[in-house]
Amino acid sequence: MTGMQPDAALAAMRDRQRAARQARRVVVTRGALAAAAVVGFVLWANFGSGRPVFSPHGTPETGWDAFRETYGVDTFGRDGYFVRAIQNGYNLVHHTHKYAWRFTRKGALDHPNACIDCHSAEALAYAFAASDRFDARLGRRVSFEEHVMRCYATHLDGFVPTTYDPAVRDIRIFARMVAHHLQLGEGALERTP
Amino acid sequence: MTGMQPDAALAAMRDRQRAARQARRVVVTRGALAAAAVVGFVLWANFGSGRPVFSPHGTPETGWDAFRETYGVDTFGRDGYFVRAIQNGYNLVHHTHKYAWRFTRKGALDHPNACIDCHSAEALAYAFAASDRFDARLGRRVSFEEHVMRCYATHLDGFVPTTYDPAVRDIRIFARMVAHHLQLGEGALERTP
Amino acid sequence: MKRLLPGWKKAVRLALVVSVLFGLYALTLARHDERARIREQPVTLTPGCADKLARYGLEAGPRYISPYVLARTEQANTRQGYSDEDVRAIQRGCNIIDDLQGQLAADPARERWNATRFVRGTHSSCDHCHQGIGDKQTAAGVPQTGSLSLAASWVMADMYDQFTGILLPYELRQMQCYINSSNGYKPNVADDLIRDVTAYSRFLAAALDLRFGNRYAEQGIDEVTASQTAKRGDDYVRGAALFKERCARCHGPQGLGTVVDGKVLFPAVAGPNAFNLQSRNNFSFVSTILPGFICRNMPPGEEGTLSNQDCRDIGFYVSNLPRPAGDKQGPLAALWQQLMMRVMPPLIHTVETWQRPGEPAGSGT
Amino acid sequence: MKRLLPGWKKAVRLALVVSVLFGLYALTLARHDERARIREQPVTLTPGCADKLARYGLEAGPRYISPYVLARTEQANTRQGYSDEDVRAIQRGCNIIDDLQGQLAADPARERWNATRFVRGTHSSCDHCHQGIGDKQTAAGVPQTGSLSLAASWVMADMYDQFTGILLPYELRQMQCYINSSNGYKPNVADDLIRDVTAYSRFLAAALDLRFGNRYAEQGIDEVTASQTAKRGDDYVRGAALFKERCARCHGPQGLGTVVDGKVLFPAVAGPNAFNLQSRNNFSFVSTILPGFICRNMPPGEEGTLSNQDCRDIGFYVSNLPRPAGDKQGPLAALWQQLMMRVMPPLIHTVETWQRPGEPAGSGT
Repeated sequence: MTGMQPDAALAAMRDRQRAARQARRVVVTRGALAAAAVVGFVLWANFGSGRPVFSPHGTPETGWDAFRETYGVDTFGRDGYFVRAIQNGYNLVHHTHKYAWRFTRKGALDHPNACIDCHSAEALAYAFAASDRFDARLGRRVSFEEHVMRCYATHLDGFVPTTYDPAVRDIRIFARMVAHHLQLGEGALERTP
Repeated sequence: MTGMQPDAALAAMRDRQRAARQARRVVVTRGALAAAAVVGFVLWANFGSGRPVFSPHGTPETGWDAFRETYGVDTFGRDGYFVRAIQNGYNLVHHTHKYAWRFTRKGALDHPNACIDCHSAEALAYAFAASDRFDARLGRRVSFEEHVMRCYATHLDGFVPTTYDPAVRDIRIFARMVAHHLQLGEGALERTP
Repeated sequence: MKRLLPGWKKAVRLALVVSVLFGLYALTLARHDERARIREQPVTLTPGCADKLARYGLEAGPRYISPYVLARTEQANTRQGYSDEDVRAIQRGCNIIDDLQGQLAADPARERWNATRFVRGTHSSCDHCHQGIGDKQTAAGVPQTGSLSLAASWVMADMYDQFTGILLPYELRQMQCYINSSNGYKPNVADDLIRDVTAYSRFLAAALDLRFGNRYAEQGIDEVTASQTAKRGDDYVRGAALFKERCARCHGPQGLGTVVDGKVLFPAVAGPNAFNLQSRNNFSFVSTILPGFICRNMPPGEEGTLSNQDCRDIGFYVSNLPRPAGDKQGPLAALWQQLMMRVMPPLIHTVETWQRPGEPAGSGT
Repeated sequence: MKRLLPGWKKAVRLALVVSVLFGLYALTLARHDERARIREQPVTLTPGCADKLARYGLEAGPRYISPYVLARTEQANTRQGYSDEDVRAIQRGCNIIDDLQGQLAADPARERWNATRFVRGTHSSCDHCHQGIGDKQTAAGVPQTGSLSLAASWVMADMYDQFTGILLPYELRQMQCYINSSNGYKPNVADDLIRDVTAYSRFLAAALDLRFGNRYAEQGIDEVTASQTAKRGDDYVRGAALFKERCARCHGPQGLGTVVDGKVLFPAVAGPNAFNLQSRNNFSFVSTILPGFICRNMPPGEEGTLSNQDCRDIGFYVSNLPRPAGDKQGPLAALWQQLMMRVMPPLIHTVETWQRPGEPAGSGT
């Protein structure tokens, strides 16, 4: 340092200052870009994407309106959280590979690839009414939610959602609604009128 | 200072320290005494005094129980804010010099010295029902409360309470209760059955 | 110099102070006289009040007999009459209830005792909650249950109020309306604004023959609890859909009310002109009050068409719309509510216009 | 030295860590096995549960026919039966509802899944609010309206809950009871404590033949609003007098409950053992819930003897007694409530003893 000439020292200082300014500019620009990206994504997700995962509204799949009418879903209101959950349950049951793709390895071309291929809506309702029983094969009491979780893992070749996951909850709520429509009570037997 | 001898300076310093200690002791003692006096007064007022002004309960004067029964005060509950106000109103109307001594110069020996000497309970109720009218003599509309305030100032030789004062409010509530008992409506005439 | 000037200066200063004080006193006297003159002037009634007071036979005279009671009971109920002064007070009170802010008056400030001083928004009028000018009746002419009747409220005044912790006189109850439901400031208890409304309420009680201390069904609100529904949960998503369907037509798609030519046709239920967060309308989670009001009084002309669950859903949704903070909630809450009230409506409007360009994005203001 | 010791030390350290982890794993396995053993052990029923489950004919078998339904409708309603394991779960659930803290159990911790971990006070038991072991009936054997029936609640679970903002499953609703009504902590959703109560509630729904998604009058609380009274104001002075007269006999003069020989005969409604400020029982100003509970369920054996106004007065008074702060109210509120709970009761006791030395100043604890 002490050996440097005054001019060289000055130039070095200027270089350092310029470098610092440039570094600051880069940091600020990156920050602004990142913030803009986040805000842009949020705006796109909420307003522009139209993707069901970003929307509070259920996607009306084929047959939903007929189902809604047949099973009297509107007794729970035309819209609202419960009905939206039923609709998502309907979608999950009928198009499992599409709405619960995270938990199933079956795709559009595999078969069976949806709950409805094995269980009718009524069967799910009866299963719900008689759930929470001891399963001798497993050696423990199994809830409806656990049955659903096991289905994802076995028949759908997939992964296990948690008991809180909408992919489980909304099938329960779907079954509950059908059970209400059939006026089932606890432990109802499928052959009982 | 510089002319003083070391011993004298030391003694003066000790004197000053002693005086400061003493002054501090006096301040602390006075503070403690004042605090004790406040706490003592609060405890005495709440628990030891038995004086009605420190008690939420009305003082049962002679005739209150009979009045209470006759006029069906208990339809408003056996106790409670409204009934306590009625009781205070009863006391004010029957023993004005005692319960509203701040607003009347009439004492126990003067006569008349209470509202009831001029107005019956019924008369107060009718006055309440027909209050808020134009008074040609005063050239303005006069409320029941203002009538009461004027009574304090004129017939009771006293002073004017504010419209918010319990000495006014509880006479209104008393009149309201009697009006309820008589099932009066707005503007009821005293001779009307 | 040093001795003379201060004396001269002192005198000027004193004269100035005296003249300012005198000026204030003169102003007070002038205002006082103006009030006295207004009290003596004939009252221009609003159309609603002209109709109502004529129906109830309000006239100066030594005796008052209510035509309403006469028609219903076939008995003449003779009451103490009203002087000209009393009649004008009742008329002014009726005008205040019908049109608090004087939007129907030629000289709003004079004819309504300058009532806008006590109100923050431009929408509030007593009649919005106390419908039928404080005396709502069914088509059959029976007082409407849960319609916040002023007459029934007057005969039950002075009861203990747990919100304020006092025996609440009718006059102080009116003040609360100004503070919370009108999001404003309280008039003095002896202000003509308060006293005229009391006079009108008392007249209504005479006209309807209500008795002191009796409970009438038209008093207050007929509350609607969750246990009066099918217990399917109060849901503001359902409430929002119902609001769009049944309420938005009048109150606007975002509850901001409808104003035409400076006249409030339908009041705001959200935003800067609405009742505030501390209004009794707005205990958002456990409110039984707003649902009760909606069930009995909304939509006008179609009362009773909403189910209890509908009313609770709509009430829950409306309680969640942005509105002014209450007086006791502090500056942070006030700031946040202001932000929400200013930012959300235009944002929602933009998004709705964008998403559904075909539909009209909202009538009203 | 420097090279040898570290290696030796490292090995010791590693062994220590491994053995601690292994120990924890072994402990977990032991606990797990213990739970499995408990599940297989026969259940000692409380007297109440023995009676109730016998009445409802709970037995292991391929089919279940409810004697209750059979007696009422004269139709055998055949349902899927229960295995031995299911029967024990239902029995344990019943015990939990009747006696959460195991005060009637030989080994409280084991027999109640260590439930006291989730509760702060020593009083709480589900049965205090969910009377009749979650299935209260009138003398005629009809479910009591507004009695917080567990069975009716189970068939209406999963509805939208505005307090939490979610579709509330039955299991999470139970957690709320532990947090607020029991002023405690929440068990895991899959804990036996929760699952056994669900099993018992489901069994009750089968025994009473309730159908999914239907609203039954015994569900929840039959709320009492101000508009269901004569509107004379909710008054805690009247409430205090009524409490002394009708409630203090069991709940104690200051609502601290009655405990005899370590057994809670009547629970605290105030003080450290009571529900907390965030319980749904305690929305103090606008509560319709606590009055509704009182009107339908109190005093036991004399239900329905209190008027709506009485219930509101008592509810308002009880809500104003000191009790623990809720989880979300922060340390200052908690400190203040603790101070009030510790200081006020002895002070009031002293004053009352001093002022009325003749009277017994209070039974209970």
